[in-house]
Amino acid sequence: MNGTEDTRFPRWRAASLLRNRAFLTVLIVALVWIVAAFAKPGFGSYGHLRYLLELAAVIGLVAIGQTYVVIAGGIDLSVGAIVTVSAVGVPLVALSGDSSGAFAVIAILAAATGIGLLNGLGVAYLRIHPMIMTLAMATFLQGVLILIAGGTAISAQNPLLAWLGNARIIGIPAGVILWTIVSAAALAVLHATPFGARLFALGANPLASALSGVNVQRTTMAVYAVSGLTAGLAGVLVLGMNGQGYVGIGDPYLLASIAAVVLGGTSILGGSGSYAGTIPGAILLVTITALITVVNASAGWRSILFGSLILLLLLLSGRESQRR
Amino acid sequence: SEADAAAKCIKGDRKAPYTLGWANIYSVPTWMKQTEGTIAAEVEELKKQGLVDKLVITDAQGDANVQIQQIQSMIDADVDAILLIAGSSTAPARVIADACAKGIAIINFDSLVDTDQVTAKINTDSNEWGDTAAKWLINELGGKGKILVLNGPAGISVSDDRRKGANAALAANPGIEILAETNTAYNVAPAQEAVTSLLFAHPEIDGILSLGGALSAGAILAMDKQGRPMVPITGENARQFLELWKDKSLKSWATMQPNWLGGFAAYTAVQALEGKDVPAFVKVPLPVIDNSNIDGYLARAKDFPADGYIFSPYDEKLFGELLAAK
Amino acid sequence: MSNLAPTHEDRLYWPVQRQRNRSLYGLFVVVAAFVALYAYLFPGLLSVAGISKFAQSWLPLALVSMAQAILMLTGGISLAIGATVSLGAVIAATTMMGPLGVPGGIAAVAFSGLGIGALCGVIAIRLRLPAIIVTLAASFIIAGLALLILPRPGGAIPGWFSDLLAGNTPAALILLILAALLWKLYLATPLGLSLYAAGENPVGAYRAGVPVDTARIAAYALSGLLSTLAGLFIAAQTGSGDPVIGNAFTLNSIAAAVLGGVGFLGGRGTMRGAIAGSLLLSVMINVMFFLGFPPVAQYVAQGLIIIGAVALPEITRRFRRAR
Amino acid sequence: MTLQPIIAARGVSRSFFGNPVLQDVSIALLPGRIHALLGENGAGKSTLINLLSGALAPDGGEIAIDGKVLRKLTPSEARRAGIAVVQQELSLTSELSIAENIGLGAFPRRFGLVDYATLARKARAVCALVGLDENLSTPVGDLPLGRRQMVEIAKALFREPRVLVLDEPTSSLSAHEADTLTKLLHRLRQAGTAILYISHRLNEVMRLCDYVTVLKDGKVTADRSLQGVDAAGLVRLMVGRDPGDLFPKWTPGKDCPTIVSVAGFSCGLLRDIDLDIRRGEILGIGGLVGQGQEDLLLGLYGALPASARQAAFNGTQSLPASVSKANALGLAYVPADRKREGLHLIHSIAWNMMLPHFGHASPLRLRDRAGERELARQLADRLSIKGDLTRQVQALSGGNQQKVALAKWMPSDPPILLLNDPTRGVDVETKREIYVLLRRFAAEGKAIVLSSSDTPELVHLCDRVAVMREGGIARMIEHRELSEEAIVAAAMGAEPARSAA
Ligand SMILES: Nc1ncnc2c1ncn2[C@@H]1O[C@H](COP(=O)(O)OP(=O)(O)OP(=O)(O)O)[C@@H](O)[C@H]1O
Ligand SMILES: Nc1ncnc2c1ncn2[C@@H]1O[C@H](COP(=O)(O)OP(=O)(O)OP(=O)(O)O)[C@@H](O)[C@H]1O
Ligand SMILES: [Mg+2]
Ligand SMILES: [Mg+2]
Repeated sequence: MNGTEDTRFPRWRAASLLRNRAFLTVLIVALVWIVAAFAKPGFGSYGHLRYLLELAAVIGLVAIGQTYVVIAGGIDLSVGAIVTVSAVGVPLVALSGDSSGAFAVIAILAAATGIGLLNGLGVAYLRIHPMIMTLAMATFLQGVLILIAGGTAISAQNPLLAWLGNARIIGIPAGVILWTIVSAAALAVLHATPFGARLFALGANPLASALSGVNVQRTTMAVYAVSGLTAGLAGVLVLGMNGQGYVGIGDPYLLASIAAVVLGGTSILGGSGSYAGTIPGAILLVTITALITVVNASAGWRSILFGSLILLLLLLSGRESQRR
Repeated sequence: SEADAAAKCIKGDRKAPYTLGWANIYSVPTWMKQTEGTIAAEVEELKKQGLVDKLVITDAQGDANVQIQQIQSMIDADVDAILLIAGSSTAPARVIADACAKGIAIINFDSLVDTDQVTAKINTDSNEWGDTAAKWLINELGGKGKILVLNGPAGISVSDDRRKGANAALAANPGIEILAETNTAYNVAPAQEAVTSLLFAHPEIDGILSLGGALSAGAILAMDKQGRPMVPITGENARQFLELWKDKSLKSWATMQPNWLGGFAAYTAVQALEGKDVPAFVKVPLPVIDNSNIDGYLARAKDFPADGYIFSPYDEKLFGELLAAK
Repeated sequence: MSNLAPTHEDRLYWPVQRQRNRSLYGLFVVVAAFVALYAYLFPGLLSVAGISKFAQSWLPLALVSMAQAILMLTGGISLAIGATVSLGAVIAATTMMGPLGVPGGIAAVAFSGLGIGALCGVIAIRLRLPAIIVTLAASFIIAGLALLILPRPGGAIPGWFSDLLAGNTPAALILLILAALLWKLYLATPLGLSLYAAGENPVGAYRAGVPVDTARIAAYALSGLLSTLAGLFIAAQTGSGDPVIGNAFTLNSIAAAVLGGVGFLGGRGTMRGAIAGSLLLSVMINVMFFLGFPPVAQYVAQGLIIIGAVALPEITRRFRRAR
Repeated sequence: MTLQPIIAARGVSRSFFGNPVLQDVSIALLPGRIHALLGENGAGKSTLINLLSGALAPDGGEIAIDGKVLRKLTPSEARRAGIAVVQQELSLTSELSIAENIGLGAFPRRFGLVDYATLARKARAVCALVGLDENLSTPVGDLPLGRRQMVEIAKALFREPRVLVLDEPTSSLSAHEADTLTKLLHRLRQAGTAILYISHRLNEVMRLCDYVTVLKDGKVTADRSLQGVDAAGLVRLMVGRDPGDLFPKWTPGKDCPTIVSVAGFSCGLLRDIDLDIRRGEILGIGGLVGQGQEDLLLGLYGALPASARQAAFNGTQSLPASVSKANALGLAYVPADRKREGLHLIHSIAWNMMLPHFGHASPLRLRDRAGERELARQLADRLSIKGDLTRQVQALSGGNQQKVALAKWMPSDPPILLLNDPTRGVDVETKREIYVLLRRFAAEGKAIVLSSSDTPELVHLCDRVAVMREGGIARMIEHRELSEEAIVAAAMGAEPARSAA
């Protein structure tokens, strides 16, 4: 009665694609783009879609860490503040000898990772609920921002940032390329390494994970550190794209990152999901935002339309599977 | 004694040196930080004169409810004056009335409250802002053209007032067609995103009526990235915008909400407490930046944060003149 | 143990209540310490007027924390609390001066809250959609509605009504106690107790005959009601309506509930904890003012206090173990 | 017999995602009869009772209550008809008190409110029936597993059922508690209650039941009176062939060096315990439910903070400070509460089997998917876990879940196994396999600590049994003195006069 390969590990079937949230979200993005392109001339132009991807890259980068954290059973409410700290901070750490700006960027990324580590420390060792820990961290960072806001920026622009913000490689914006590379790495780590498996373990059942020898504390620290890092990276990118950072630049990315994660099919309860869904989730969000912008209606109606669209797309992309 | 007290809320029973309270709505944005700078500078000045001994600052973190709570605390602590940037144009009305009844001088500036239970309101005129901006743009376009209108956040009085101010001029010029309007926070990134989408949707745009903050800078960055020709655009004194203006040789016009409104409010509070008569509403004339004086502003740029606002110069003499003007 | 008088034996309610306080003593101590510090810094607190004014600033946050906690107990969450508060305020400020009058206005606010809450609940639960994103979408829709009703701050509340609720009366405190008592009453109904079961173990609860879906949808409706009532109170307190007044309440309500020990996965926590959490958040603002903290220190201290309040039990536990 | 069945299923079938789990099954429950439902893990027993209690709807066939066929049975209808189920997987709410859990879904009311006084009175009465003497206001989350099981039973009795269905009620109960339950069931039988009893402990079934229905692969293979059937006969009915002995032959271990030794060990309930664990032996841990057995295992495993005057672990002179350290020292732990502590229910079978590997492998090395599959396949074959290994573990029957919880430790081949009721809810065939496996491990020189609520298991499998009582070791019984009576006596504190101290 030994199981053959097929009964033990059934062959992949095309039909199962239709139950895959990530794939469904991709379909929906495509659908929205096509419909919008017909409804609003100019919306579907190559340049515009490319621009949307560039915007999605920022959300997408923030959402890498957010996806990790959510899969591991937590949530990170400090990503918006970290994006701001990073975008405002790069010019402040610029050194005179650092002509490329690489040092400043690396220093800021290290700082962002450090902030994430602190989050992880609180969650793992002080057993503070992630929402509380990261919310408190965001508040704390606001204090830091008051200190550094308006600090005279020596040079907001450095070559590395300018390149990130403006360069196109074979027509593809550097930001999108950065996003692609980091996404590939993120996906690989999540699905092809023991570390990734630990995240899924942690989110589904931390107690059983601990009893199975998963070092829950260290994994938690690492997860929040990754979230800090990707938020920091997003801050650097957004700084490049805007030419200048300002206090508050990261604010929109908190809810956007969470929405992208959940729209992409990752369970907010932790333990299941994939960054593969978050990617189209992020694109979907910027697309809807752009769509709402070009609709001529009062602010109230636009807000209602935006909410209704999200709800509608959520209905299409599928339901939370029953748990427990 | 009461007879000496000229200004509203002032009972004349408070003696120098005074304690001033600044009930800020949100101290994180750079504009606020610069404003705080002018208040602190003015308070230093007043301390030297022996008129003020303490400045307490609260930060409501953007929450109008928390601001009410903090104003209540200021009343409880019996400060002598409250400087107020209101988080909502209606919400603090009742708590302010309480403060006023206690003889606390209330100087409301920048974001105003719809109540007259204050010692003085200090502000530029948002309606006039919208009106002047619209007229400049219409004039620039020769009364004909397709434009975008960029507004601040929805549901906020200031952005609503500026937009309303523009109405009359726009209605009088049927040749001006509004292609689309947006509401975004007064920030570069959201404005840039919105304008980019609008540029794709509307291939022909002749002008942009931008009503404040960093919206104009966002719009210009959006056009620049797409390689679109620059169009006439209105704006504010954000350093980034002024630099882009010069850089791209724009046709522009800008005005400002001077940060020294804060310092002025502190000055006014002390004047009122000292028994001087202060007008219930001090209308600060809108400084105008155009090609004639932009270089003067940019020359001082390095004194201001990169994401800050280059405001016109001020001194106590100017404050005195503004208070004297009826 | 069987020789005790039967009347005594049948006492169950209060022992159960005492058990629920167990995990909260740490928080209670922290909150009490802050209230004491506040009273020390501002002795005027210990007067009817002082208490009244403080309760007025605390009540809206307490109500929204209750609104959030109810949902979190069932395993749900709402990101639409803030928008719903705004909508409540806007409806109150636009109806009460009109033909409906104050009673009509209160009814309109209450029904809109119940209705909107129930609708969110039905969508999230019957369609099995993740609550967090359903309520995020709902927050945009509700905020849009508020903007349509009142595009900019305005409207008005009859002066006498404002004075009654938010003048120099302890009305806010009485309302808060009333809300707590009504909650206790609700928890003493079978539907109310089902909240916990529906939150922690919905399948088991369903098999035990608990109306799981009804309990959850009722929780959403109650949550909407509490949110719009908070908006109503704010409208009375401010004498007007503001379509964005409630924005900050979404995150604050979650913070208060989690601070009060309400768990994210459902079935964990108590309402008294959530209320204590909201009290801490609220009293902290005043304490920091009276300590004369500058804004930078306000942010840093706020972060540290929140973390400290939650971490304290864990730290003391480790400390005790280490000895 | 002309009695009318209170509830009967006629020709019901049910499938999940196209897999038939029950096919054309009929069963009738008569008042005053204890009806056994037997079958291997995954045979469909729990599914059948879910149909009888309205928790699931059958795909075909009909269910009749008091002779009346119902179109659709919902849980609340079933409850009103007097059907109460003690679920296999506990369905309690940990934050609510014992009394509130017992009343949940059937609260006595007054003016629309829960009538706490009546609830307390009635809850106390049913608690007395099942021998539960905890304070009624205690949150259920504070109770050990065995106590929670009693609450679950009390909850069913609270509804004063005409039909009582018990799905493996004794799987986490010790002999003493199981005895209480037996007496209770006899009393209910006398009162005319129809009882459906599911258990993998066949001696229990033999002792208790009057009638049996056997399921095999979702079909009824026997439906008959138990008169004249012996245990072997029962097994034959279930597996369709002659059973061997349940327990492998015990052979004394040669030369057993101590691998773990603690002195003055304290942890949780435990106070000052001395214990040696030897290679090549199975050390049983017995006693009434909740006397510190679990704390002992978890303390040794580094999962609970523990202290000891002296400790030697596989060559190290200290207690493992964390689970990873314990794993590194060669310890592995299989928990009793597989749902909460053992398994990741939403993940696949194969994934669950790999978890300890994920825990200690270097974090960023690429996973070897093919190797993982191969290993999972081998483990599944070894423990006869059938079918698709990409299924979520929560779709497995209880016993098969237990096998997965055990299987995941096998690849790392740990020399010290800490097992907490590893055969809880496992069918006889698998039990036999597990026993053989455990003896083989012992023969290979591993040390096995086996905490069990199944006394025969302790008697026949173990080399020594430590009987725990109130956080201490009441008595260490050597193999030659092992008997069920000795264990129960030690557990109850009735130390025989000729104490082996
Ligand atoms: N009789 C009462 N009089 C005044 N205040 C009360 C009364 N009962 C409760 N409160 C207050 O109301 C708040 C909430 O009540 P309580 O602590 O009983 O919550 P709860 O809803 O019972 O919690 P749980 O969810 O466990 O039932 C607490 O701050 C408590 O101090
Ligand atoms: N919700 C479900 N989804 C998919 N398959 C299920 C589900 N519930 C049960 N099954 C499958 O149905 C079969 C019968 O399961 P059931 O729980 O009835 O077995 P059982 O006889 O109670 O076994 P055990 O003795 O181990 O408790 C199993 O193969 C199981 O995998
Ligand atoms: Mg079963
Ligand atoms: Mg079983």
